[in-house]
Amino acid sequence: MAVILKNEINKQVPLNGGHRMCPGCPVPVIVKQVLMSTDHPKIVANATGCLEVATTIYPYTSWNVPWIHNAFENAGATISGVVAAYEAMKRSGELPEKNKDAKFIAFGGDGGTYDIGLQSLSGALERGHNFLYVCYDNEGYMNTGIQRSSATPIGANTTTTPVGKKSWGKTQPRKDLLSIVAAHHIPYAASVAPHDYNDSMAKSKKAIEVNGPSFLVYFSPCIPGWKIASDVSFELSKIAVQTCFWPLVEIENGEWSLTGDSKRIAEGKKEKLPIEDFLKTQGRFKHLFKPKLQEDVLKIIQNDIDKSWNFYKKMAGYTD
Amino acid sequence: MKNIFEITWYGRGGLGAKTGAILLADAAITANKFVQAFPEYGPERQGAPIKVYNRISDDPVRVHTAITNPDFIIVIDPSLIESIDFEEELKDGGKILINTDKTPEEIKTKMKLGSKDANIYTIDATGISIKFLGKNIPNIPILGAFSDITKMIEIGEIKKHLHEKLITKYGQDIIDKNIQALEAAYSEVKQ
Amino acid sequence: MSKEIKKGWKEIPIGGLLLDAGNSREYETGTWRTFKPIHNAEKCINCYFCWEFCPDNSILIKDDKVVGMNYFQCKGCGVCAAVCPTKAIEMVKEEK
Amino acid sequence: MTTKYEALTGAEAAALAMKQINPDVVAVYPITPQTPIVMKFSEYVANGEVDTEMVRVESEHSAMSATVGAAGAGARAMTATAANGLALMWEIVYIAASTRLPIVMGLVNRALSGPINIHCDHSDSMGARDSGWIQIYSENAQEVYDNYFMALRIAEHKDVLLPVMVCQDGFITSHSVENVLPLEDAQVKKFIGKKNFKGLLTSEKPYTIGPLDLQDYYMEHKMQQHDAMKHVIPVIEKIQKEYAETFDRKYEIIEEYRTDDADMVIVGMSSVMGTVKDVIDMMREEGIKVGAVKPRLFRPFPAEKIKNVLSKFKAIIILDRSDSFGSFPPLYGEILASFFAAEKKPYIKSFIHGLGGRDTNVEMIKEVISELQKLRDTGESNFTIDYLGVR
Repeated sequence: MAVILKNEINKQVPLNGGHRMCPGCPVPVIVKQVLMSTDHPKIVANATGCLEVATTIYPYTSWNVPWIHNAFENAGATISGVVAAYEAMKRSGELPEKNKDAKFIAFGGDGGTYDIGLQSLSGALERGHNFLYVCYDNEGYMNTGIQRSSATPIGANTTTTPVGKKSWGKTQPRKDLLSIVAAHHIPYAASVAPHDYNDSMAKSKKAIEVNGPSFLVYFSPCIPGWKIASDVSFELSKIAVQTCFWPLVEIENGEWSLTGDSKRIAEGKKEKLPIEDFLKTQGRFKHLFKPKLQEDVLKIIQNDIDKSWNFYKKMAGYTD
Repeated sequence: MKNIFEITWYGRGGLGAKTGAILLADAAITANKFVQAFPEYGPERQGAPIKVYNRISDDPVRVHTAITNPDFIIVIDPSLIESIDFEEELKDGGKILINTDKTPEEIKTKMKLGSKDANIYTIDATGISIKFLGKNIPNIPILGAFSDITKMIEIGEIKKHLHEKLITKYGQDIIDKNIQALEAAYSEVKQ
Repeated sequence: MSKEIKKGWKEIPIGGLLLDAGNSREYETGTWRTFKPIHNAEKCINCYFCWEFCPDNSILIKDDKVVGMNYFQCKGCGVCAAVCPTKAIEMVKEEK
Repeated sequence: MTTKYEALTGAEAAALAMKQINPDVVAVYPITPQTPIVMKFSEYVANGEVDTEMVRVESEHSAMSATVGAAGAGARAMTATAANGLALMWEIVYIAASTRLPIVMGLVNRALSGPINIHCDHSDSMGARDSGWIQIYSENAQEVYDNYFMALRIAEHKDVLLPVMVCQDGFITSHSVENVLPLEDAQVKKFIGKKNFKGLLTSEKPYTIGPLDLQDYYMEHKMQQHDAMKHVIPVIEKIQKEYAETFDRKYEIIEEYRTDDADMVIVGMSSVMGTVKDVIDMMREEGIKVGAVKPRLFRPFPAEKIKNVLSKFKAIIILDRSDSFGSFPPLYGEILASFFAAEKKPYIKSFIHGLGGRDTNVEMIKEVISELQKLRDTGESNFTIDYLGVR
């Protein structure tokens, strides 16, 4: 299903300009892709983080949809309460007609999702509320000044895993949140990269419209956190997929598949690029290349990427 | 507070003392009394010795303390007899009701009574329960015996209460059996 | 930056509630810019990639045609120029 | 009105009140000694006796978070907790108040670890006294029951819109069967009425709830909370009056017991005050002119009222069921502060009692009264703080 942008441009966007996100930050684009993927009325809950902070600095809000922020670690629980309220008010006949068809979407960064908010997310998924949780994964606690999270990739320089005489950055690989979420056996989960808006919006639409909890994890470059130029996020998004750093995965009712370039790579229709092509683009990995090439570390990272790529290929049925 | 009748139940966790105290409180309310029923809580699990308390009065009960000198002690599990300090616990002139097939005379020798002036009663609540209900639920016979001994709550009130409490959940047959057990106990108390 | 008259506690809704959806449209972020995108209508094929990927909702469209940028809010990130397949957007140094 | 007493524990009374309120959403996590509320309410849900959407969350943090989400969406939302559960939801307790959501929460008072202890004291709710919640303390199961309905009306009052904690003593009240006179469902429905607060996430225009509020507006929002608390006491008085007129059950913000001719009083909250009343009756028979004063409301603190009530006496002893290590115990401290500007001040002394469920018995209250007599006659122990019944 291709998205025809001409049909989108005259619709109201969910998030206005005038927010205080960094120039070039892809998160507002992610919000747009998710919320514009379907015409249902939408209610949004937002975990504390860049998106929440920068879009609602009192007395301004960028949001054109009903929106609630509660705290950092509880977007899953907060949206659970909202969904429950709607269910109850639907039954009591109190809910305005226009809200009857509403869909519920929670946004959180990787801090609020992989780490401090994982319990709340898991609880909400297990309880089966009808909502979509979107994690914009910028691979670190960027809102508080670029500290490592469990989503930070191995080798990255962060303020709590700084590169030093005895350190080459974070030494642990990323947590596989998608698999953790998939283990809840929810009807729909997927990983998404925002450069491929056709894939992103198709997945968003499915996720929002499916009956039951659903989940998207979005590749989301951070301009200051990754030490990149403000105009490269979407190009990086493409490279992340092509190096298999960010496989595009879809899990529908327990059936795993690959989509977009990931599918093409798995099927041998497209070349899998070496991880250096991804790492070289970002200041957070600069120490792996300068002052001297750290081949041993690069090897560790490539091995890690291959391991995870092989896992997803296997889950999607390409290998045994 | 002078007019509050205080009861301590001795039983084992999960084996009916708490339910017994609540039933007694329920029945007392049916008889227009003011009540309390509360267990002494600890982390114990099923089988551990526990104490449960009742207060019964004609006036509202306001006091919120543990009961240390009850007017009446109910021992629902006779295996606890030797571990209870009746001399320390019981109010002078107080009464003790024990679930046992023995007579008060027979059981008295095992009890730590010291010089305490106590009236001891026994009832084979377990036997009655098994006979009428087919299982060991000694609470109902204990209530019958309590009614007989204290005359605080008429047996008719207890019957009325049992009927109200059980009718929707269990039906007439179960109620009849419980009432038979209650009546049997009322006439089989040994002193 | 625009000077706003700040309201007192009796004049604002309780609980931090914001009633005016999307009112950040009134907040100027154009002052953040060091580079400025210039749209060239002649090169533009109206693919709307710039619209899709602009994080600040600053691509102006009229009658289904890209007509320029909302410089009141454009932060000058350059994404529009980067994603433009026909190089119809050029980033030039902001002069103020 | 029914005139038939039922034998209910404080927890069952709370659950029954919740059932009759029939809230839209209850999000709750079990913790001793609050569990019987959750279990009983779950039964009501299972039997279709309520229309409530019950969310069985995975922690207290999520309980309060979901309750905030639900109330924000426009639901009548309730929860219940105790001690460590309240501590875990702490952050969101503040958010509920500052977002001005009229949530009613049952709090079964229990000692806050450590060492871990499951029994009653007020360290949990007292820790939350500055969270912006209204706090009502209940002496017995009947008060618990009645307080729920009044709490709902107070929380949802247009001049208030603040969450309310209905506190009862863990085990002592929550697990003790007492006589409770329930109201008919229809009476409750009529008294609580339809909710009159807006559904913020179902509104005509999309609202933003919970924005980032920085140096330029944060104090204005705090001032609003500060001001809302000032409306609470008159609102409670009005609602208590209506409750008395409707159901013939009279409650006061500050309850006085045998104070008419007393020259000294014991001041305390919750279940211990029942015991205190009984002991006062005993002492009265010996001609000792002692009375009792029981604040039912701790937040907002009824300072002016308490000063007016207590300035009649020569000596007062405050019973606190929690400590404020390194400072004045909460109730004592508030009362001291209330008297700062008073011309006439009684002798005053503090006892901390009943921590971790330690039984505050008749003998201890007699000891307090004997201390009270000494205080009245000599003033020697004025401004001292002691533990009652500690070895």
